[in-house]
Amino acid sequence: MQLLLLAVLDGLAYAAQLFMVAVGLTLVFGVLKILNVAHGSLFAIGAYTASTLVGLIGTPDLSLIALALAALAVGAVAGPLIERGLLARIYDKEHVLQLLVTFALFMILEDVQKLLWGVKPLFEDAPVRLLGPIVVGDIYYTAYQLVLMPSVAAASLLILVWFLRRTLLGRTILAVTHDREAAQAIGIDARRVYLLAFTIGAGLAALGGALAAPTTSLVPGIGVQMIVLSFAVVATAGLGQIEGAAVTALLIGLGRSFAVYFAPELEVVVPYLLMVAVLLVRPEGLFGRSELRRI
Amino acid sequence: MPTRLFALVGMALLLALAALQPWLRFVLTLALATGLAVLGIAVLLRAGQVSFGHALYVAIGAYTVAFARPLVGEALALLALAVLAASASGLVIGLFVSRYRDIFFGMLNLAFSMVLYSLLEKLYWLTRGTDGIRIARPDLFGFALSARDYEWGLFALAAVFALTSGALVARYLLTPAGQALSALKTGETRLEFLGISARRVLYQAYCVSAALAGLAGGLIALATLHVTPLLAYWTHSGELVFVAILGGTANMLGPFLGAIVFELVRVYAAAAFPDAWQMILGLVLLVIVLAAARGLVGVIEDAWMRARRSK
Amino acid sequence: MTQTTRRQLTAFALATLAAPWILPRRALGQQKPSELRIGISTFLSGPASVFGVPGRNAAELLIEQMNARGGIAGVPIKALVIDEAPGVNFLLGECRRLAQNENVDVMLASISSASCLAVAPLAEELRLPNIMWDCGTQRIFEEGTWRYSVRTQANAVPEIVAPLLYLLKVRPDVQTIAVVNQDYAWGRDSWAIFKTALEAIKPGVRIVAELFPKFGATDFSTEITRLQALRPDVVFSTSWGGELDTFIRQAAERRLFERSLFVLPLAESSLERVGKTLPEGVIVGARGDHWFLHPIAKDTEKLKTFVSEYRKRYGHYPIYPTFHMAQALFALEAAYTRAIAANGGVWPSREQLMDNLRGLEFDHLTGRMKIREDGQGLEPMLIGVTKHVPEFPFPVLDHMVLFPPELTMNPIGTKGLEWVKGLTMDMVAKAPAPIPYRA
Amino acid sequence: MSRAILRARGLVLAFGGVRAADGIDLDVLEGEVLAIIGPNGAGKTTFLNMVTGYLKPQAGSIQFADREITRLSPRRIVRLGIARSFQIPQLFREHSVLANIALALAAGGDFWSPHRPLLTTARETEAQALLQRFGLADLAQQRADALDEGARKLLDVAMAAALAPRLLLMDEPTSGVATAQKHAIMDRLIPALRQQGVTVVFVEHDMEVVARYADRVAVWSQGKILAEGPAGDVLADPTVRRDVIGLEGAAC
Repeated sequence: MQLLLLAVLDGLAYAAQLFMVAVGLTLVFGVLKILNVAHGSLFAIGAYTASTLVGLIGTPDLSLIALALAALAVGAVAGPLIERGLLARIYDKEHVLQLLVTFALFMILEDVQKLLWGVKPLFEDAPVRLLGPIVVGDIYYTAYQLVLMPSVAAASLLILVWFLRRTLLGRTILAVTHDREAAQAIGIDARRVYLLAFTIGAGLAALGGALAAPTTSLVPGIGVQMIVLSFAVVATAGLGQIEGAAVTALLIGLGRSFAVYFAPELEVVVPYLLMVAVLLVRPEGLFGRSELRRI
Repeated sequence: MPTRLFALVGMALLLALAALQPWLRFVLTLALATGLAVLGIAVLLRAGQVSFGHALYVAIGAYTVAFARPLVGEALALLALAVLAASASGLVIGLFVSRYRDIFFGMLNLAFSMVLYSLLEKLYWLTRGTDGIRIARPDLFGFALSARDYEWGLFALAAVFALTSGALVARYLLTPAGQALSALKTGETRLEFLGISARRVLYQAYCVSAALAGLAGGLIALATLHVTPLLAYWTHSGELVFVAILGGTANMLGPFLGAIVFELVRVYAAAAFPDAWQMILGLVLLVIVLAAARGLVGVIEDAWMRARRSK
Repeated sequence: MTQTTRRQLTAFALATLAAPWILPRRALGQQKPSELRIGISTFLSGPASVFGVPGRNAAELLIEQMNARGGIAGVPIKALVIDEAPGVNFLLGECRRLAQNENVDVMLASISSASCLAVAPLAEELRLPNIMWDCGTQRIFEEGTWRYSVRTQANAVPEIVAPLLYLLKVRPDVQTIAVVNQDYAWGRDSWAIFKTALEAIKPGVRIVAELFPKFGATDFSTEITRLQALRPDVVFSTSWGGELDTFIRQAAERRLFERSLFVLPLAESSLERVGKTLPEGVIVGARGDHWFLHPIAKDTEKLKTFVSEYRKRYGHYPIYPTFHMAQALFALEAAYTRAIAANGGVWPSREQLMDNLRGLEFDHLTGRMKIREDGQGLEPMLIGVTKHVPEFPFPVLDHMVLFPPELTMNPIGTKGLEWVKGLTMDMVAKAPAPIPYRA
Repeated sequence: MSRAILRARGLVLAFGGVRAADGIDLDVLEGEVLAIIGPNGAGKTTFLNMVTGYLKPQAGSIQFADREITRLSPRRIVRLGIARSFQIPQLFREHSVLANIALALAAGGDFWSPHRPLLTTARETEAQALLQRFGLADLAQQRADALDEGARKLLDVAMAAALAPRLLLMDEPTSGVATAQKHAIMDRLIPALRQQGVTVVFVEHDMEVVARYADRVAVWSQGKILAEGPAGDVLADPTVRRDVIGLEGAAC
């Protein structure tokens, strides 16, 4: 019984982290219809920037703010830069080419990271130490992973859903997600919506990285690990489905931690098996709607 | 553009290169093999479908050679087995993935390749994990060749397979089912209302691509004589798509041209900038996509047309 | 059948056509070259660049120093470094290029065991002397004999047996043990050796958890929760690099070190990075007879200069891959010197070089080691426990034991995994006396 | 009186609260040209979609040439001899006009042949002949995405006709083109199809077009058939004129 509780707690913590990365990717894919392979690089850059900033500030009390600032900065700089500088040039091209542009970007950013931060693992856990441990039964958790990360993830989900459903700006984004041509027909400037959605997506990736930074060593290639998992989340969730991403992240998180407890050999393949199983039953993804094409 | 002439001239050029620079023999053999897998990717791209997991079939082909080598002494037989195993897997997996389109198609392929990758790493007692399996050099054409002759033999084999596969695929693409591939991209509904199963069209192409990737994997295993799970990793699948776009898919030369340029750029970039070769490759890809979306064959085609017009 | 015949013909035609160009460029390099060209393969990208780049740095620094002394027997050294991260296919092409196009005389390959296993046969084919400078798998010299390859450091067997002996010496009453290893060949191999040896020496120790998080994992929370619940006496992990750092940090934050004794055979390479997050009393290894505060070599000019030079240039203390690189280069120098002497002052052929690498005894930064007749290096294993001292912002090693190869390495012709089945408690008793840390 | 080739009985299909088909009974007679008219959202296209198997009715049955086809897949139904065209032409945009027709012709023949190319001489001749009939011969080498809307409409129907169906359903064959062009299109289509001896059902909004080309007319309104009969009679019916055509006029 206690084992079950522990597995759930571990699963939650992991799901929170996965969600933070996948949600941005889902949003970007929903709006721009581009699967951004460089999303993992933005995650990594967010993480590195956060670690550097926490180190620079030096005061542990301010470290949480430093994380948020780093994410904001990376999102605000990299988002528009990439969208305007690169993606805006290829919206009229085939999907394959769009995908490949982000693949190229991913390769470039991998080396940029290495040139900026080197290969030495970077570890800055001031925020984790700041929040201290939490004891469940006789097991020590860190408050950072058990409370802060799931809270931030939940808050991000709620804010995002509120923003998309309740604000005018958010609704324009949703309109473009559902039907780009119809949205443009009623006078929505799709290009601005793209810029906005991509910047939010980049910011979320960076925030995911910034949040993960205090819990893990930053090494070259850290973005690669995150990105394939996020791909699985996007497809399993259903295209552009924010809530779907949350549920999928939760399923993967729980699946993974139960695997570690009861069938360790399966741990790595859990996300993929889950995806195959979901798509077998629901070909449009967990929350995807199978819309009959109008003919 | 006279594709056949270009193919033969290109092959002669490769032969000369391989003769002048012994190390290129191996690199070019790998490039031609990769080109075969990319040819399969190009077939799927006709239907607008991007597989982010075809390294799966490359790895199946390669590991088939590794597993069968203790029992089979002839390289050609090993290749046949590699193609067989990859095709069989394609036949089964294709039944499932041919129902899906676009990102779902891409991601399901990714999922299958990642599952295989994990298995290759996990089933340590069987696969030796990341250490990989060493393959004893087999006979070729029934002869126990010296290392050098074996390299030449494999190079020749890869060249022959490249030429024949290119010709066969070109022919397949001209048949109704082959033509229906790009029809699937532009009008799947229409296809269904003509009484044609779009799924079967894609399934057929998928099996062709799996077989080609298996052949590529077999050749790669025979050339490197060492296989590792990295063959199945998703970045390797991504590379195949990369090469397809680099070379261009309009013409059967594209995949091979792309593969050769990719390998050479990587070699020279890695030699000149060991710390930033990935960035160079990324930049090359960016330039191609932004400036020459039809890939290298597109560039050549344009040049050829211009030359003919100015004549 | 006709198909085959046609292909045969094609192959022969091609081979004949090409013959004039592919004759060996230099049959026997007896003439003293103008420079000694060394190919080095190492990780310059990906997670293993944590080791690869320090290794490359060491090569850069040492070759510069050697060249300042006039190179090897008056021949300056030129290094060509390649990245082994893209995988075996790429590496094999690069090795061919280095050998056939860049005309390197010697290859120093590699970090990954897969790379070493793949390069060794190629070295035979190319007649290219190859020094395996960092890879650990014992399989290389157990499953093949290589004329053109040697290894200038120990292998997985002593690297794992030594920490085990150390553990049983300090905690003979161990009852339960858990493992957290990276899920790839090294993680699996090292655990197999540890487990087999443990069952032989002290049967009845319960293995309560075998956890293999995926290679490159960034989070060990779930594993740590399990370990907290299970409370094993000992937690064993051969993880390295960023993953080991993460594991140590997360375990420390969640007070796992208070519940279990940790045995971390590769943690020497993480000490400076994790700092005093790693508590005292953890058993740490260094994959060999080296550490920048090596108890015997600590005050030698050679080590002191190297450490300070290295630190000045790269900003960190050297870690084991730098020492491994040094061993390879010193071995190469010693072998050339020995071969030239045996050859009456004439520059040796590749085969003579290989002959002189075998059986070679040479000095490196922290001691003296030997290369066995099968090509396997023999070096002692330095194991200690962590201790916090004011002089350094990170833990140092205390109660260091230098396990001699006779105790920890299987003899020629035996397989390590079989050999460890014959280990006994006697081995533990035979361990040399510990050396305390001196400031 | 000729016999019914298609017999629909009691078809019901509702989307949410909207009844797109609310007990449709209709016979299509062999060899006739039947027009379906009615306001937007009356369920006309839904009827075509049910006949071609794209949508399944929740109740009722459809028989084609005395065969039950209600639950069959679109592909099976095509093979039985019902072809259709689309309101928005569904063309293979990257193929030439000729190749579009050739693919349609191949679909009825040796489509899966692994070695025979799509454009054999025989098939090319056949395709050219068909294009001639539909007035597209000059455009044979153009890419489909380079055509103007009128040509697309014609090609769309020609592709359906290439299947040599017994029944051809056309969904608004003249929508989206200028009024002046509507008759030009129909003047091409109807004779070409009559020449082929195919039974035709078409959905249309333009009453002039209906009056000129249809033998019979069925009037749809809110998922029901309001009136059905010879074109002249139905179009003259005052109820129809007020409720349907009047509405049409207001909408235009």
